[in-house]
Amino acid sequence: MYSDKVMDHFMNPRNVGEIVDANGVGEVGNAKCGDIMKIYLEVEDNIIKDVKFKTFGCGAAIASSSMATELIKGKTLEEAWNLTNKAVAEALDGLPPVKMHCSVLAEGAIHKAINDYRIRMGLEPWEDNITDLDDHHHHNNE
Amino acid sequence: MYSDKVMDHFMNPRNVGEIVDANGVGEVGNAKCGDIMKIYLEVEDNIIKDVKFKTFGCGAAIASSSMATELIKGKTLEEAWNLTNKAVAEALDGLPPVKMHCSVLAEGAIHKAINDYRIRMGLEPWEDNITDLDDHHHHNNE
Amino acid sequence: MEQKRLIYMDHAATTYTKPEVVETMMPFFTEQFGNASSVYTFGRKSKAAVETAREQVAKAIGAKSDEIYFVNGGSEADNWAIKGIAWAHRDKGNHIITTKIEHHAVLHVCEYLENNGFEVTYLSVDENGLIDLDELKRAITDKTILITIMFANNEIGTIQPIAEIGKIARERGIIFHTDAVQAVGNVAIDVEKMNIDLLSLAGHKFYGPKGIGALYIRKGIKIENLIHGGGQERRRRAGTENLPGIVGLGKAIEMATENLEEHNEKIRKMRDRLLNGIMEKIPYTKLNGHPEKRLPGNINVSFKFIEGESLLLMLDQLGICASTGSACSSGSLDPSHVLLAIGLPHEIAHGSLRLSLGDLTTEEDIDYVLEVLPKIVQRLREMSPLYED
Amino acid sequence: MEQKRLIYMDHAATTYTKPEVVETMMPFFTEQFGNASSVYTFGRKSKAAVETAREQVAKAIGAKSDEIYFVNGGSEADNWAIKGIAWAHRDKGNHIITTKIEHHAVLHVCEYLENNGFEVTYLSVDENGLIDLDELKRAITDKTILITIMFANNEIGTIQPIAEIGKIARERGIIFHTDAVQAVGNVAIDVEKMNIDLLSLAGHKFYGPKGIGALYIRKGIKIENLIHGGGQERRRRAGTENLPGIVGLGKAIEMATENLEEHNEKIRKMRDRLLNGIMEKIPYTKLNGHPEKRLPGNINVSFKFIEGESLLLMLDQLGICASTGSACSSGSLDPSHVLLAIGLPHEIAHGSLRLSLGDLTTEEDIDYVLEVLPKIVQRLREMSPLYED
Ligand SMILES: Cc1ncc(COP(=O)(O)O)c(C=O)c1O
Ligand SMILES: Cc1ncc(COP(=O)(O)O)c(C=O)c1O
Ligand code: FES
Ligand code: FES
Repeated sequence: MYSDKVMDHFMNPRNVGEIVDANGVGEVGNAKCGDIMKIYLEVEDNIIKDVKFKTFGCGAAIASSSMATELIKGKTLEEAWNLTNKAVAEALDGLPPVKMHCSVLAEGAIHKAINDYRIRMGLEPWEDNITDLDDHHHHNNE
Repeated sequence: MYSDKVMDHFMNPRNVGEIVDANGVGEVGNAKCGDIMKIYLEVEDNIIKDVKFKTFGCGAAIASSSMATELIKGKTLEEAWNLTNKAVAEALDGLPPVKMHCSVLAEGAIHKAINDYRIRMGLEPWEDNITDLDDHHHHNNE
Repeated sequence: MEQKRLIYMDHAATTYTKPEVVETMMPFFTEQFGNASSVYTFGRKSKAAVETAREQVAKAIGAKSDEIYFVNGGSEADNWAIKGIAWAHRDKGNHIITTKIEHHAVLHVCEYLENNGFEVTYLSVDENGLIDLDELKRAITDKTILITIMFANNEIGTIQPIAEIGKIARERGIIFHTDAVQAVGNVAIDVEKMNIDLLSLAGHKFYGPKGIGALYIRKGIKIENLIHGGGQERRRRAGTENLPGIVGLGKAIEMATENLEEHNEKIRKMRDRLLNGIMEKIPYTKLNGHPEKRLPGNINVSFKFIEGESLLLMLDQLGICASTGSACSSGSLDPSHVLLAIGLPHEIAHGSLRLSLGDLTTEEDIDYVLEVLPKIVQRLREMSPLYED
Repeated sequence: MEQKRLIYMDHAATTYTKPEVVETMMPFFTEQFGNASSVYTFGRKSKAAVETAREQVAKAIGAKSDEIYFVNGGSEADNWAIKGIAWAHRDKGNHIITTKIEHHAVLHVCEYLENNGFEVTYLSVDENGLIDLDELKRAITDKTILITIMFANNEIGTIQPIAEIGKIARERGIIFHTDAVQAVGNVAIDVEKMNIDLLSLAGHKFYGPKGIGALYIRKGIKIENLIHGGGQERRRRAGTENLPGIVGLGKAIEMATENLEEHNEKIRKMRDRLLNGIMEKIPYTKLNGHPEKRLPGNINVSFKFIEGESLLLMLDQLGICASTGSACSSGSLDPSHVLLAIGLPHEIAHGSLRLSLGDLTTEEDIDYVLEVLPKIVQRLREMSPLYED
């Protein structure tokens, strides 16, 4: 089901944890749906010096968190903002179609953390076109 | 499916053939339904001196013909008339339920042959309460 | 009489599972038994085996593997195809076209649908068992939602012009299902070239296991489920996957289609020798079904003046397994609807015999049947009041 | 970490076929393959084997053998029972009573029937998963034609008061079906004493083959067919008999019921040791299902703050096969309807784990799971934003 890369990032996730004095924090998801992702950023001079995550969710969600945090570490905020969920999934050697939304969570959490930082800094938050992340599941009974 | 007795009478049927100068002949059944039974009697002094049959039909029909002719050979006409299909089936150690009607054919053919004899002799035919033997099959499509 | 041994001439009913197939199945009973729908590696291995089998089935009929759905057998495939299409398209129309010579798994479904508001046209066939394509065209109405016509007939072996039927259906935009339960492993099939939209097959007819089959459903065809429940078979057929069965089906269909032509050639030769011998040696005998367009292993003949069950019983006493279209043999009391449809009178239909050859058949079997069958027919005729020498 | 080996704790999903069962099946693949519905001796031997299996199944549940119909599995049995009764009795009423915790093979059939003019009452269950008999009584109306309530639940293992339900149904003259797919081989069943009118079972849950099951239908109960076609199974279920499967089912159910109590005792002991160990070693853990009225091999627990699929994946990395009621694991995105029905909040339901023990389970397995499970749960909790140490 999952690629070796996914399994590696799931079994040995990078950047797990909290940053106590983070200056940007973003959380998306919904415990009801079985997934919450929280990203902690330590930004300095527009650069992501450190990043950590905590995730409640499936294997793909954990692996996406791990990979996404790896990909934005050391990057500028603009670069981090432009990281798409597709790029995360590709870096993981792909995700099963039903699991693509788990990588969307990662993109969303990063956006939220960046905007949290921007607001703290007194900046205009960037416009986020990922919507409804806190209830992204289509609850159907079939 | 069939008892050993049935198989014996089917594989080695007794009294197969015709009696050229029979004085009583009875035929029942219908080729459309896949069964015709014809019984030839040679009656002397009210006794069935000889009996033969020809049957187009299933294994049970052939075995019933064989057994029935055996059972009436040397008997009086009254005795032969009173041979029931049940007695034929029992003598064969039983017949499968769906095959009971094949033994009814034998009873019917004997009755017809006896009445044929009685009519030839100028006697009143006996009343036969087996009816509709020539189309006894319930044609259902299930 | 002769010494008794097993001469199996009822391959069209069912046959053995090839040892190679059984061997492929074995690990899936006791070792690799994990649920194919589970998350863990052990289950995913089962899943992989299921998907390999799906590809094998797809390849054999020219389909894509995501168009193959595993079911329990031919009857379920036919039921699902016909009811599923009927219910899913009833807003478009309530008319179905089929033939008079379908297997009961099609006919009884059609009758069931007739009792539930559908109208069914039963196409007649000619004396060889072939439908008339013009009659088919004329039968199509605005309300026709499904044409279901069998690929090859199980009793008389006649093979229909499936590609032509497919073309007609496609041109008129009507869904086309074919019951190919008898055809798979005997005839080359290509659902693309033949414009087939749904196709039923059953493992036990081509040396695969019993209790497994498949329905091919062309991508995009709307169909209602027959067995509701869990999400197996991409939510279209509920039930824990029959893992050994599926693996065996895949293996068997691969083997059956790999050397289809050589195999058929061999069977056809024996069949022709047997058939010619019967026709020569036994008078008052009629061949049923098409002389050329027929399944390679199929013989269906009617012997006048005798009845089929008693014939089968005598053959059985000599170790020969065969079947008949006579009423008395099947618990039902009517002669075969197929034989009546090709115009046989009842009394002739009752005297019919189907010998279906296959993998187990040997030249010695042919010799033996040719030796004993004429004698048996003669014996029964001598008992028959219809026969005058 | 530890060396990887296979710790199979998903017996409730499916399990292996016992070697003794496979052995009984073997001759029916390659040697005794004759069609059970044929006339000849070779086929009648197959028929005899089918009838022996029918008796074995009947005996195991206290039925008569002519009340047993072979089908393809649990899902087909459930579909047939419920649709068959619904359609056959729709003139009497259109109301069906079931529960919120049925298997999808029952629930989705009920939903299908709701879309086709039936009304269905879904009884709720208490926190242990038991229905309320008074609620059942109150739910019955003049239009109620069927009560279908599962014998034992596949997720949380809760066993319903079947005899009491049967009594209520009988008193009110309502047909009672029970999905006993999880119960057979684990609980003593007597359809007579329990007033059960229809009962579904599936071979692969009690070490029989996959792809075979049975529906018990009490004599005299009117039911419509699900699979139309040939006259097999006394005209109630069309399709060439799955001979090896049927024979295997018979053998397996005989073995499973012969020493039911000893077997259960052994499994229950291991289960209790495992369960107690989990509850002791892992904080924030809740047992789901009834503490006593539960299947002997079933454990279902919820670990707060974590999600089930990731738990399964980690277990899988250590060779442990288990299952969860979490959305993300099944392709569907909802947590188990059963866990919600017993009142678990969504986020807790997502963190549930089912370990189902069986024949393959050893004391070493228990030790191993007790060693690694707490560590895994702890690791996942440490990753979880919901968890505060
Ligand atoms: C309670 C219950 N009912 C029905 C089924 C369906 O059985 P099968 O998967 O054999 O069709 C299952 C098994 O998954 C089950 O546990
Ligand atoms: C043409 C045809 N269709 C359908 C079937 C039914 O298949 P099964 O018996 O495997 O359900 C058969 C076999 O008996 C058949 O020959
Ligand atoms: S003669 Fe018709 S079934 Fe026996
Ligand atoms: S987080 Fe819900 S499926 Fe991955």
